[in-house]
Amino acid sequence: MAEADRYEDVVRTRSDEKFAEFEDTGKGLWGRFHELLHTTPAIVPLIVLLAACVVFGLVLGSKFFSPFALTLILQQVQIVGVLAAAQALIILTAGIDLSVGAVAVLCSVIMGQVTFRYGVPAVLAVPIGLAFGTAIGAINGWLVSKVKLPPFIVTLGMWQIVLAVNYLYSANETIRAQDIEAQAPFLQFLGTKFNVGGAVFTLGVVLMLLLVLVLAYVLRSTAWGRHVYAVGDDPEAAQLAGVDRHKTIMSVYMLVGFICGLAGWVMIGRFGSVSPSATTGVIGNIQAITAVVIGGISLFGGRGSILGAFFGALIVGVFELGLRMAGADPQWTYLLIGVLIIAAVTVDQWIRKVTA
Amino acid sequence: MAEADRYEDVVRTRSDEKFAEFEDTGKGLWGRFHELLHTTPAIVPLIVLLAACVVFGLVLGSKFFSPFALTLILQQVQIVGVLAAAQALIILTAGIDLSVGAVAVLCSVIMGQVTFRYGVPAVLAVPIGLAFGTAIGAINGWLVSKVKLPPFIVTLGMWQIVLAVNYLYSANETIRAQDIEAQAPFLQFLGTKFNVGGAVFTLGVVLMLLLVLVLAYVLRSTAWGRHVYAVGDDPEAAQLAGVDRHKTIMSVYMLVGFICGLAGWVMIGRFGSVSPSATTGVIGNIQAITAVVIGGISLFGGRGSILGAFFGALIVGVFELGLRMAGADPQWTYLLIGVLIIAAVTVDQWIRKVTA
Amino acid sequence: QDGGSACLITKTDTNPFFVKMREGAAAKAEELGMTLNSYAGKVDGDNESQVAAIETCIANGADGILITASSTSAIVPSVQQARDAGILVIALDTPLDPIDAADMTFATDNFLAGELIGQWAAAKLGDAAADARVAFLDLDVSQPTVGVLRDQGFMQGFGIDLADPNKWGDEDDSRIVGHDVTQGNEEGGRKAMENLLATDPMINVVYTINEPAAAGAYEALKAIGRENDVLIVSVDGGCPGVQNIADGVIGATSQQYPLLMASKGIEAIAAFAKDGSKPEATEGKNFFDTGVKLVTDQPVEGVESISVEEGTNLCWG
Amino acid sequence: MTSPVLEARGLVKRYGKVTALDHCDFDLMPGEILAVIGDNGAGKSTLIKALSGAIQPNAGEIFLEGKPVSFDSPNDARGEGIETVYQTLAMSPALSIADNMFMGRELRMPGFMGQYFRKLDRKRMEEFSRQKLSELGLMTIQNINQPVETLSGGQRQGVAVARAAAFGSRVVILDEPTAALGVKESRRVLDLIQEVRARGIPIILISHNMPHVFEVADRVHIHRLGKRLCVIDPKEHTMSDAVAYMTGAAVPEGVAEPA
Amino acid sequence: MTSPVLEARGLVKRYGKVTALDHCDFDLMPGEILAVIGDNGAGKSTLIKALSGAIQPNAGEIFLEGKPVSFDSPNDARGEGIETVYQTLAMSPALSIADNMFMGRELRMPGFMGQYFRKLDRKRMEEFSRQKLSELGLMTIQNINQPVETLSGGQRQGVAVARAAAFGSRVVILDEPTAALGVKESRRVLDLIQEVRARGIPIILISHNMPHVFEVADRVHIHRLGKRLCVIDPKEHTMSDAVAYMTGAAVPEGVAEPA
Ligand SMILES: Nc1ncnc2c1ncn2[C@@H]1O[C@H](COP(=O)(O)OP(=O)(O)OP(=O)(O)O)[C@@H](O)[C@H]1O
Ligand SMILES: Nc1ncnc2c1ncn2[C@@H]1O[C@H](COP(=O)(O)OP(=O)(O)OP(=O)(O)O)[C@@H](O)[C@H]1O
Ligand SMILES: O[C@@H]1[C@@H](O)[C@H](O)OC[C@H]1O
Ligand SMILES: [Mg+2]
Ligand SMILES: [Mg+2]
Repeated sequence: MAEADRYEDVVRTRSDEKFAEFEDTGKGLWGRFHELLHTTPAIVPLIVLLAACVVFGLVLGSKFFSPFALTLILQQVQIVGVLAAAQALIILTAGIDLSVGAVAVLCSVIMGQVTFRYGVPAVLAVPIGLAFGTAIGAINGWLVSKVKLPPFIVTLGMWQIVLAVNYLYSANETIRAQDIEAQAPFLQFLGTKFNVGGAVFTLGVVLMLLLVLVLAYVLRSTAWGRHVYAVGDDPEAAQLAGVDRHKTIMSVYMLVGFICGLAGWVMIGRFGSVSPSATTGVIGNIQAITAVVIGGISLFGGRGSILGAFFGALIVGVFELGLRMAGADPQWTYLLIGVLIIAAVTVDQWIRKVTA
Repeated sequence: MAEADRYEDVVRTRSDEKFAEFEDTGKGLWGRFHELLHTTPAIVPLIVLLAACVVFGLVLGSKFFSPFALTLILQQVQIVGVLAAAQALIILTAGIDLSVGAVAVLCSVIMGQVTFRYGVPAVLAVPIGLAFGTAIGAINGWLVSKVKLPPFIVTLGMWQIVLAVNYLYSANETIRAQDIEAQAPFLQFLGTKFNVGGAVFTLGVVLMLLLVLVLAYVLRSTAWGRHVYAVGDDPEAAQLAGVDRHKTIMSVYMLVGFICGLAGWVMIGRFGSVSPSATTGVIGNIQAITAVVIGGISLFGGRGSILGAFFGALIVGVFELGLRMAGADPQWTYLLIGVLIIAAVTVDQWIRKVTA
Repeated sequence: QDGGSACLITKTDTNPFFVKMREGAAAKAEELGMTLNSYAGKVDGDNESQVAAIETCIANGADGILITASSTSAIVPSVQQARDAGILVIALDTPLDPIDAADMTFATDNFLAGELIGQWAAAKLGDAAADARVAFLDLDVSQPTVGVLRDQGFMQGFGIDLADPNKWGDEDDSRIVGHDVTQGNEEGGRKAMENLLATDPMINVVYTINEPAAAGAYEALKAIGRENDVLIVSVDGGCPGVQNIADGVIGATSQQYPLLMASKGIEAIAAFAKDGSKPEATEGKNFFDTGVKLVTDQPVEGVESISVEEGTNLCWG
Repeated sequence: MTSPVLEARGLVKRYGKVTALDHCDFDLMPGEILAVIGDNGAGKSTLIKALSGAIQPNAGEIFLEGKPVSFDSPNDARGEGIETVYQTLAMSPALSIADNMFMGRELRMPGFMGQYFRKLDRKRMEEFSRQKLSELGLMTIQNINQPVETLSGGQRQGVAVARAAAFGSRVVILDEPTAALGVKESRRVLDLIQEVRARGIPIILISHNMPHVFEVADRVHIHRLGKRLCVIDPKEHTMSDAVAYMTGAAVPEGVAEPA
Repeated sequence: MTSPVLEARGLVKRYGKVTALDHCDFDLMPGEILAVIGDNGAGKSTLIKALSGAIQPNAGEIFLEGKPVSFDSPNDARGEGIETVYQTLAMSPALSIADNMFMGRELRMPGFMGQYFRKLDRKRMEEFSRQKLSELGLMTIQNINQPVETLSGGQRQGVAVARAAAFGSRVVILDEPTAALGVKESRRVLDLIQEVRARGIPIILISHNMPHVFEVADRVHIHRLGKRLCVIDPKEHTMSDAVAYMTGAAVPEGVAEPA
């Protein structure tokens, strides 16, 4: 033992150091693919999605690969796609929102009733609906952030409240598509169709795509996005590190409420009518969560990308349409979708494992 | 600076040390209450439950405190209570089980069909149903533990699969109570009633109470119980510390499948008939999760007690019956239950805060 | 197969009613050499899944669609889209709003179904109907149309003022103990009955949305020993339901004929695929009425009914 | 005598049965390096958490440059220029090193993209982070975009220390900043501490490493059983004295400021 | 020369782009205290994780008393009597100290209750835990039923070390066991290490504390850039030598065993 040895002095003189460099194995295509996977995790659900398309294409032939069928998928997932984007935001903060579907339905009802019951012009009714959505989001956010209630409970309660309000307020009355078309076509604006080389798109689909891209950018490339991840990852640590947890959570829930409002507007565009008993109110939450989880976002928060959630929604959409087109009977369709959900995520896990 | 100072020697001679003792403030009743809260966290939902009873008692008078009403609550929560116990186990491991309700319904259908379609005696049909439940649990557990899929996805898929199988297998046919009573009364065994001073209990209720007590004991006082908590708390750490994560998770999911089978048996006792379209198949999962979360178990695993989950189920039961007795119409009841769920957890949070 | 292709879209497929409907359609399609694809909503009132199903049928190039609409008006634009694509659309069981949104309707009148059991219950009670205590076991808080039609039909038949006929729960007749929802199964039926009994143990008439709910209600009554002094009425006329009349569980039920609707529908599509001909409505009605009959073993004066034996011969489940 | 930058009187913090701070006083003088030493569980971390807004004490007062303050969150304290490295490091495991370094004070792109699209300037943030880490001698970090959870224990601590030193403007608090660091990296942190002091910023240093404490500290606050036992001048006391006081083997007499 | 208790040849572990172990060799001799030193991020923790089954290396072999072994989980290694304190401590935060100490090897009540109802013997477990902690000088722990998450950093580490020392039967591995410990507590851990060795159990000690390493180690494994650079005899080399080798300031010549 040499206690008086001034061993620390050895490191006093800084030698010219380099960052450690190790032998770089596994380059080439495979290596590049690895790297892509690590920088862009949404690639995994994308692969699953493409694989699903290929399989259904082989089974169903040209019927499935027709522009009609392919754009049909987009139209069929537009509502779930928008809700999944909203849900993804909440889940990234380690929350969960059971009220998304119900809020969307209520917002569509508000847009409709405000126009038809109170005679407000539709161009005003839409922002009013969106404002309502945002306000509900704010209440959820406040209960989660300030009162510190578990998001599951807050949004479970809100789900029931919103659904009940929705039925009570609308008196269960559907506003018919014909009436909307005649008197307030702006409510159906997002249903506007246009053609791109035989494929039919609606503005609702465009809105969904834009929304996903914008959110992907914001989450990746702005400070707010980083804070969302940090808060979801480890709220304590984020707070200690200087993130305003409350502000971040409030903004997420409010934005989500707003997006749900958009989803309500998309619903009017898609169905033409305004119906308080739309199923989205009841199962929209599970559908959105499913898309998010298939898309590789962790329910424990802080990990995953919104593009993944979008691909997740598409995966389910492709399965559903494909099985329906193949003529599977409904219960068999549910059964197979159950199997496929598990299979999709198994493949996802497997890809991640072999490329770890 | 005194580097040669052999300062560490100071501590070489061990002085006679005592555990640090600080001034012990806050004794008395309040202090004792604090301590109770910390050692028995289930006390908080219990307080909420009692408060709810008192409020409804005041509003509804003797009608609510009649033996009929009070035992009715137990009978109405028996299925959710059993499922909540199962769900609590899974959630303690940081999982979630969306398939509990569907598995319960399928098990009841299996018990019924095995008896009526294949002529197996009912005393054998029940164990067969329980075995099926356990097997489904084993599949869930295996997918979670070995394939490392998120429990949410595994059980979401399983939920759909089990529900579909349930409809396909039973061809949606109900086995009527009258037929069961005549030909296989053992299936209805848990519906057996007995009187204790005016209050009517069923064996199903007794089973639920026993189950909760046994699980509470096992979780608290056996090594397996500690492992369940450890795995839910931090699976990495638990594994590093020597817990067999796989064995623990498998055993939990299998036990849960078994308990779901019991819930199926309880259902036959309660409804007399065997019906594949029982609502429990669709919303049993959310009901059970709600009870668990209201009961103070963290969805992130490792924290909370099973007694809490039981009180959570009772809280919802009391609200539902109380509101219906007070004459609220179904839509308003639905809305108010949403409000009350949030309120119950707010009170819970508040009690925890003032007694922290 | 060259007999053309058809789609059957039901409200759900967890209800024996629709299972039978599908069996009827499948048998007929088989007989006529047609391809049949079946679709269903996920829960009662599920319009979205039905829209997606219609879109799929269009993509698949079906000749005709049979649909029991979950939302009679919300589905109309999609139906229009299908008809624009040259597909024959027939509404089964539930007329669309407006009824001519479909090429033809093969239906039961759900309001009438309710009215029959209402009349029966009133007649059965006689003078006691004036101070009856009535419980309503409905389908769901979202009040899907079938549920509203049957509930309001019952009130009409029983002599209760409907207030708004498009919803239940807004009536102020003091004989109404309350409404509760059942999801149309035994589980919901039992709980709803218990809840209403806790409000008023003297209930003596129970309207139920369908027979499983009725069976659940019966269990609740049995638990407190009142199964013999309460009248339960229901709708559907499935075989277990009819058997329950024989067993004294249900007093009377309105029977519908889903197999008939389905097979008629398939025949119509086959004809349309062959030569473009469309089906005709029943004389004097704007739809093809497949009929509703009251089944009971306690017939009453002034309300036409058939016996349990006849009901059993015609039943579908 | 000048007045303290940061001062606390009678802080109390209870956790259920446990009293972590028991009427504790504290003073940090301008421009000094104040070491805080004490047994495990003496309450050092609790003390600095109270000072930096991470916890709210049950009783007692805190003064910043003489004015009473009450921080509701670490953000409040940070707003006043108090930068802290917590013992638990406070990092977001799934985020990258650069993300963590700039958490809450991200750099935006210059010009249009930054102003209107609020785009982060990743390149600048990465360069800055890499530079700060090299200054600490953390040369084994191969990828600045690695998530923090994949760093070794010492690398992680290095990131936290680099962050605090780079951004602290009024007070820098370091809770055992070298615990997981290697010989070289620890040395660099000590240098860094002295550089920060040279910028005129006072530092609170919690450490169990006596030679380091006695090398850099101007004063040593000895914490025992939840309170300040005494403050000693490292030039007038030996390490043995300090250790004896803090472990209770000896009782300080005539110390600079009795508690 | 006797043969090693635990031996590794050519271990490789890659994490995506990062190579944490780069054909690393390792030898632990019977009854010795082997110190492993190296820069932050050199790969020390990865090495011992591979040895204890916590990770599976991409390549290379491990031998226990000459027989090739492959541990799929830490439990496998533990089954062979290899007890490890990981740098991250591996505790269940919400569980109590006693629960954590006995995790995976709980004591059951004697007699009927234990045999048929598998009831835990809490009292015995608590007493044992309390005793082990006092032996380490962790006297500030007021409540043995405190959840581990409420312990101070050092207290937590103390619990982990006490656990490993109490239960290790063939090899005890300690990854920076004194990093968060106070002067007194560190001292006790060093004593404890020597007591364990006296029981004939060899120990792997990772530490950045050179005086401690040179005080207790029989041999010093110097780790650099993912591999073993050399093994030195602390009696024949100074701390300065060791630090120079491990930081790359000097290259070892004629060392005991070149890598
Ligand atoms: N959240 C908490 N709940 C309960 N007790 C706590 C909590 N945090 C700290 N304590 C207790 O407070 C006391 C002081 O802890 P603190 O972390 O301040 O010690 P420390 O001096 O920083 O120790 P170390 O040198 O080991 O880091 C300890 O006994 C600890 O067990
Ligand atoms: N899970 C992981 N994913 C990616 N990289 C990792 C992972 N774990 C460790 N590394 C990297 O491997 C290298 C070696 O890490 P290791 O933890 O073994 O270092 P160490 O020698 O123990 O350092 P310290 O003294 O700081 O604890 C580091 O560069 C680290 O960033
Ligand atoms: O008859 C059917 C009924 O049983 C169900 O509940 O809803 C749809 C109906 O048409
Ligand atoms: Mg500390
Ligand atoms: Mg390490």
